[in-house]
Amino acid sequence: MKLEMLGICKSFGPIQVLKNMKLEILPGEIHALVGENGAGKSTLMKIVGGVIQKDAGEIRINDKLVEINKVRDAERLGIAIIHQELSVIPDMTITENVFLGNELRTLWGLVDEKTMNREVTKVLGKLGLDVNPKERCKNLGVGQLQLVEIAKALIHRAQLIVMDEPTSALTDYEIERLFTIIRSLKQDGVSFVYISHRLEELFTICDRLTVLRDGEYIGTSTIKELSFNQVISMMVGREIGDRFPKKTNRPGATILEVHNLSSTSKFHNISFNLRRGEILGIAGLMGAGRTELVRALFGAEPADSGEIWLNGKRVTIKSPKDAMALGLGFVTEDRKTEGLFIDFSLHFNIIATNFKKLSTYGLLHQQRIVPYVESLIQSLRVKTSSIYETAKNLSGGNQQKVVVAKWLGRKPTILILDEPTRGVDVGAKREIYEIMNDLAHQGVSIIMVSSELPEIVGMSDRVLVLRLGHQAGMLESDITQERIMSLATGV
Amino acid sequence: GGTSAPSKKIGLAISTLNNPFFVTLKEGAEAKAKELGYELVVTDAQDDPAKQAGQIDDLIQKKVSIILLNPCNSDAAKTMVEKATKAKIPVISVDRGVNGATVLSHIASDNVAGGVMAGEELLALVGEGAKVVELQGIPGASATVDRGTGFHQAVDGKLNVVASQSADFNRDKGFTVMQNIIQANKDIKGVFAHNDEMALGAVQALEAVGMKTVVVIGFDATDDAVAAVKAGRMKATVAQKPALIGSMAVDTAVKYLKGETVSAKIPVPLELVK
Amino acid sequence: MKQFHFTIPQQYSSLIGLLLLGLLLSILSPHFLTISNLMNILNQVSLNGLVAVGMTFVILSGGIDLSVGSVLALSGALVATLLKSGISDVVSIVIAVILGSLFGLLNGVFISFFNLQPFIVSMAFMTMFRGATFVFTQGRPITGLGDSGMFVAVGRGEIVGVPWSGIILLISFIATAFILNKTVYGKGIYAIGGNAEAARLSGLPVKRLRASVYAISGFFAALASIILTSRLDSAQPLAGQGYELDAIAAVVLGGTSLSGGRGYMVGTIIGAFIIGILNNGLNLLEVSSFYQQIVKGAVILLAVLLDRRK
Amino acid sequence: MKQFHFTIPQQYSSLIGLLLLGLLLSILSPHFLTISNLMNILNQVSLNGLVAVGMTFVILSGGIDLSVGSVLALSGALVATLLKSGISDVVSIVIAVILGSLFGLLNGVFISFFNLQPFIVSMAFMTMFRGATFVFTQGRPITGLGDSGMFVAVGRGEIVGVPWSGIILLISFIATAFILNKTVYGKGIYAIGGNAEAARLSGLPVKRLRASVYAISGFFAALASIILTSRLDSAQPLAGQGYELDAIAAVVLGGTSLSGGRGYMVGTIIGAFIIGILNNGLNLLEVSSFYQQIVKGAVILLAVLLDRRK
Ligand SMILES: Nc1ncnc2c1ncn2[C@@H]1O[C@H](COP(=O)(O)OP(=O)(O)OP(=O)(O)O)[C@@H](O)[C@H]1O
Ligand SMILES: Nc1ncnc2c1ncn2[C@@H]1O[C@H](COP(=O)(O)OP(=O)(O)OP(=O)(O)O)[C@@H](O)[C@H]1O
Ligand SMILES: [Mg+2]
Ligand SMILES: [Mg+2]
Repeated sequence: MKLEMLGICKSFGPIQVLKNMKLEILPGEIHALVGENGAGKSTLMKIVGGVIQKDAGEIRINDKLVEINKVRDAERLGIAIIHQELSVIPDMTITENVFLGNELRTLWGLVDEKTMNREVTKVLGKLGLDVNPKERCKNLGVGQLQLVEIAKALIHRAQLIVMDEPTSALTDYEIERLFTIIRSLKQDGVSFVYISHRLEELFTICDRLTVLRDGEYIGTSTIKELSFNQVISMMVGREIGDRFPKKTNRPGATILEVHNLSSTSKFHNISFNLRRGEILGIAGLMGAGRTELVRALFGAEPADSGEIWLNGKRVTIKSPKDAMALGLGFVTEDRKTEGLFIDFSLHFNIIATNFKKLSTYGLLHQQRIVPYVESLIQSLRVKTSSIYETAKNLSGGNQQKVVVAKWLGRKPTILILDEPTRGVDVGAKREIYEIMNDLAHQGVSIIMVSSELPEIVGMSDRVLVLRLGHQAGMLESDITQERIMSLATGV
Repeated sequence: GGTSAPSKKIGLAISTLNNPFFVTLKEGAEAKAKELGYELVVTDAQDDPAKQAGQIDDLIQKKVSIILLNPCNSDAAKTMVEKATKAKIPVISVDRGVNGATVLSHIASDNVAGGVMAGEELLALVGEGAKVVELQGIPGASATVDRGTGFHQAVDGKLNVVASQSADFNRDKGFTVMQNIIQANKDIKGVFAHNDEMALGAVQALEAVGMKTVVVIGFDATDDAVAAVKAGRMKATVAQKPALIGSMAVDTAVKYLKGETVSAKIPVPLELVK
Repeated sequence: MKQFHFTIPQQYSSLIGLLLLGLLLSILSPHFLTISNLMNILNQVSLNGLVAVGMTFVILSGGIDLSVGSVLALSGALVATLLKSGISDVVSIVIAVILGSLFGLLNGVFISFFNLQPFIVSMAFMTMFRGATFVFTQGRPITGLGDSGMFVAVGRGEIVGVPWSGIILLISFIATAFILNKTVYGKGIYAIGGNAEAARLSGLPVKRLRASVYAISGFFAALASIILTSRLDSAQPLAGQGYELDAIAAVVLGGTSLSGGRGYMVGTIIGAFIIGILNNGLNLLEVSSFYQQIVKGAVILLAVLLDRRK
Repeated sequence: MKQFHFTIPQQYSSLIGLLLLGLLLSILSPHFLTISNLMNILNQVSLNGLVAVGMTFVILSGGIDLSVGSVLALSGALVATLLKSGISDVVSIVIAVILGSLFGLLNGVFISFFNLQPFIVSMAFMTMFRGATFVFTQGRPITGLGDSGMFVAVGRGEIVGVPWSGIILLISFIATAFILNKTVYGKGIYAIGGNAEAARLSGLPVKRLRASVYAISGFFAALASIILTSRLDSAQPLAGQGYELDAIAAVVLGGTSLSGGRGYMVGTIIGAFIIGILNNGLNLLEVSSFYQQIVKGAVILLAVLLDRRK
């Protein structure tokens, strides 16, 4: 399918998000759409998908002018979208979610569960997800949900598939399978718009690329003609230097020891230690139990057995409150459901972890709060019109920064980060890395779970690798993607 | 159960025990039953005829020997009586009649007549042409309809009823509604409330603004109201003698069970407490 | 097939509550476990059961409908008036049920298309429909509805000892359970209750779906009104007061979540029977009516405690 | 400072509704806009207003409390009994208010620590507390409470023409608005209503916060019961029936969302006045009680329509 968008404008209230934007997608092409957080990529794609309406401009499909006013219109035109924010229905099964709104029916007009389950099993198999299609989505991890969303787009046999950050919670293994599928669909003439902040991916899979900055069209080019750094400078309008800043931290004495921590069916006998000022990476394939492990450390879910020692003393952590009292902080994997009060202001979100320090006798200090919030917002360069903006209205990457900000303000001695740069653009990623390095330099210990191997390799002092809930190994030096992958997959 | 001697159980299906009037009626019946050595099974329909229909079914299941029915609604009770009769259980209607079906006996004092009595008393006390207020019960409830009908029979064309508003048989609402009516009608001479609860609420509201000369007449002669009449805060209340109704109902039932004949209609005299 | 494998364990707990209650009453009262009393219970449950069946759709969609009792009263007054005016019973019933659905739909239109909170909209309509019933009936019951066969049967008739009203309940239950599980429409209701935004992104007609459940709720309230009007052989202006709470209680006792998207019709029927058996049992056991409320509240609390799951 | 800048426009719309209603009534009735009637309204609003203040905490936290009316009745019966037994008025009031808060807390404990649905738990307690009141009072009003100064003043006294009850309402309103906006506790309530999981992961004591709002709601229900008992000089077993709906309506009319996390105390007070003025106006205009309900429902619907925002 050929798609052209011309002169697209869109404002939210007084803020113009898209300014005379254009985009051209050729049949059977995989087209990358890149830009900083908040540049307007998702907004542009929501217009294609009929989720929101453009203020001005035109859309042509196969050289014919079309109007897309609602989601159904887009579907009828053969467009499917994988949205950046997960949008599954937690209480429904995978099959029900995948076929929602397009259920297969029997001759009697009834929902044909059997055939649907079979179809879904097939698609999930191709994507490398081995779960029962009758499983309810609330029981899946973020990575698995992302695969469900992908399955949803694939099942429609669409002619244009928009993937808005499809891989932000996936590991290389699933990504490779996804790319295989994309390539084979491409052979059949299906076009793709591919949005990702993992720039390596673009060079692997995409044919051409369009860059967008502050809602404006910057340029389109064949990807082979560009270098990594050229793409970055088109995006951010300046050079940003190395992807990973120089590390200056010097790990000190051991501060945290974990002995044989176990949680039935999630992880087993995990033991490691963490030193002062150290960045410990935790790697593994999707569903390896990384998230569950760090949640247990933070008291978000109880572990069944094992010991945690802090500064040479045995501690029990039964709740996040306990963990926080011991100086821990935790940036959760899923910002929308666990990290943010999505309907509240940035202001509220950022102070929510730190009420004690910002109050006396339970009374909040308004004068102290505003500078506190503003300094955090500035130091993380969150793009927002005001500190009273609703979190929901921020772009994904900026939301992620808000979650980091709410923990940084507490000045934790141990900071746990679960996929800290999910959906964050290259520039902002570097900023987050710099903050991590600064913190480590100041003696804060960091545990970072990440599915992005370059990030693990580039940032960690040591790497703990999990496989199927077991400790596959601890890499102390000579950390490479290959060594991590071989531990993670067991081959 | 089975075929042994007829049980000494009497069913009493009350319309609502959320009203002290029926609580007193029930207590009168209970005292009498105890005295005569019978067991009384009481149900409370909370003014919902559908619920009462179910409770009658439950009483039939329990094989009570006779049912004293105080219907939530005279019309809705017809099918219940038919069902009990089919199960060979006689029904005596208490306080409210049953329309469209024959009962063994009807024991009551007449709400319409009570309304007339209150209306005539009010007319006598405030004089023809005076402005008065009517505080109505829950819209659609049978006591509201009947007492209102009687009252209007007595006063229409003779008194100037400046406001007829509902206060749901409730003291709290009687107070507020009266308060609001006073705002627009400072020159009223009398109030008739469809029950004593509302009358007492109205008395509170009137006293609060110093309108102590307004004549208030209630209905039911509850303990509170009788005390208020004695203290001069209310002028009168229509006494239906609920305890007497209850005890006469049980008495009649026992007579019938012992094989005596009972008359089809046993009026309980009304009395104006003033 | 396999799906039942998944749904039954979730219903298990409320079913256990029901069976425990039944067992207890069988021991405590010799009158409880008799065919005639069971039919009696079936007959009594039918009203709340029908209203709760409609309410289940509303609650699954993430809404609530407080207007059911008033819709019931107004439809009852209408069917009574139609019958009295000499229109045939079948036609009267059909008209009343259609009008009842339309009354329900009014809620739906305001809730869905003007995007208002279901609680307050249905509360406003509860008040308005009750007022309309008063005006329409002049506050008096409508009686003398005649003896036309179909109408009498609905509320008072039996087939081989089973009350018609119970049969209507069972048919309604099977039909709606089927709709919720096996049709696209049913999936749509679960979807909008589970995550309305996700449903919209999947292209479902969210607004229309949301409005429709209130029409269904109105439909079942009107159906109940026919049974009630027939059973009492009169239409009462105060009919159905408080029915919304009983219906919601039945739905919730059945394990359906008031936040929408989660629950089953089976549960609702179990819930309605828990409430019905409880009322019946308290009467059979001759619990004094002041204490009945305490016991009733405690049993409901116990039932949800039993049904508790993470 | 800046924060108020943001909150006022959101309240704007319900305030407009209130003003429109006031304007309309001023035109329609010469008795409406008089000092004595305004004080009268203040006096009448105080009961629903107080209950609604407590309900606002519950609803902001994402819950609902149907038991308030029964808590009110039970606390009223208690204070009356204490007074009759010769205990001093201040002590009686304090004990009744503490007990009322504990009754409320019972809801909270089951909802929070056993993780049950607020609707059904508070409905069970509504039934139980009402039953307890009936048992306690034997279904009869408790009267003859004597003339002890403080107790009489609460419901019947005035200060320079302003009823004490109104003053209590205004103090409660200011104090709670302050708590919600300016204290850690208040922010915690918003947080658990907005996203309980995020609140837990931010280290807030979610369970304790959730339980506490029901104690607050019980506290205000008990406070209202003191005023009511004093005003009627008697405690009624049926007191407070249906108050939960009026209180919820006030909160929702004030723009607070029933799904929690979004709303303001100012709105609740505006909502309570809309309802109070409406009742007052309908009486002043002598609208027939059949039509009153239609008008009342329509005005509530209109008010939420006015208040609608995307
Ligand atoms: N509903 C909304 N209301 C107000 N502003 C909005 C809304 N949705 C998006 N925005 C703003 O529009 C801008 C573009 O957002 P968009 O989500 O399209 O960015 P993006 O390019 O997808 O960023 P990211 O890489 O972080 O996903 C952002 O500044 C965002 O704050
Ligand atoms: N709420 C849940 N209920 C049941 N199983 C769960 C739940 N959450 C996660 N799991 C399962 O536990 C296992 C470990 O999941 P976890 O989220 O810890 O993995 P991970 O390594 O962090 O991977 P990712 O977050 O990328 O999915 C997975 O198999 C996942 O499906
Ligand atoms: Mg985006
Ligand atoms: Mg994870």
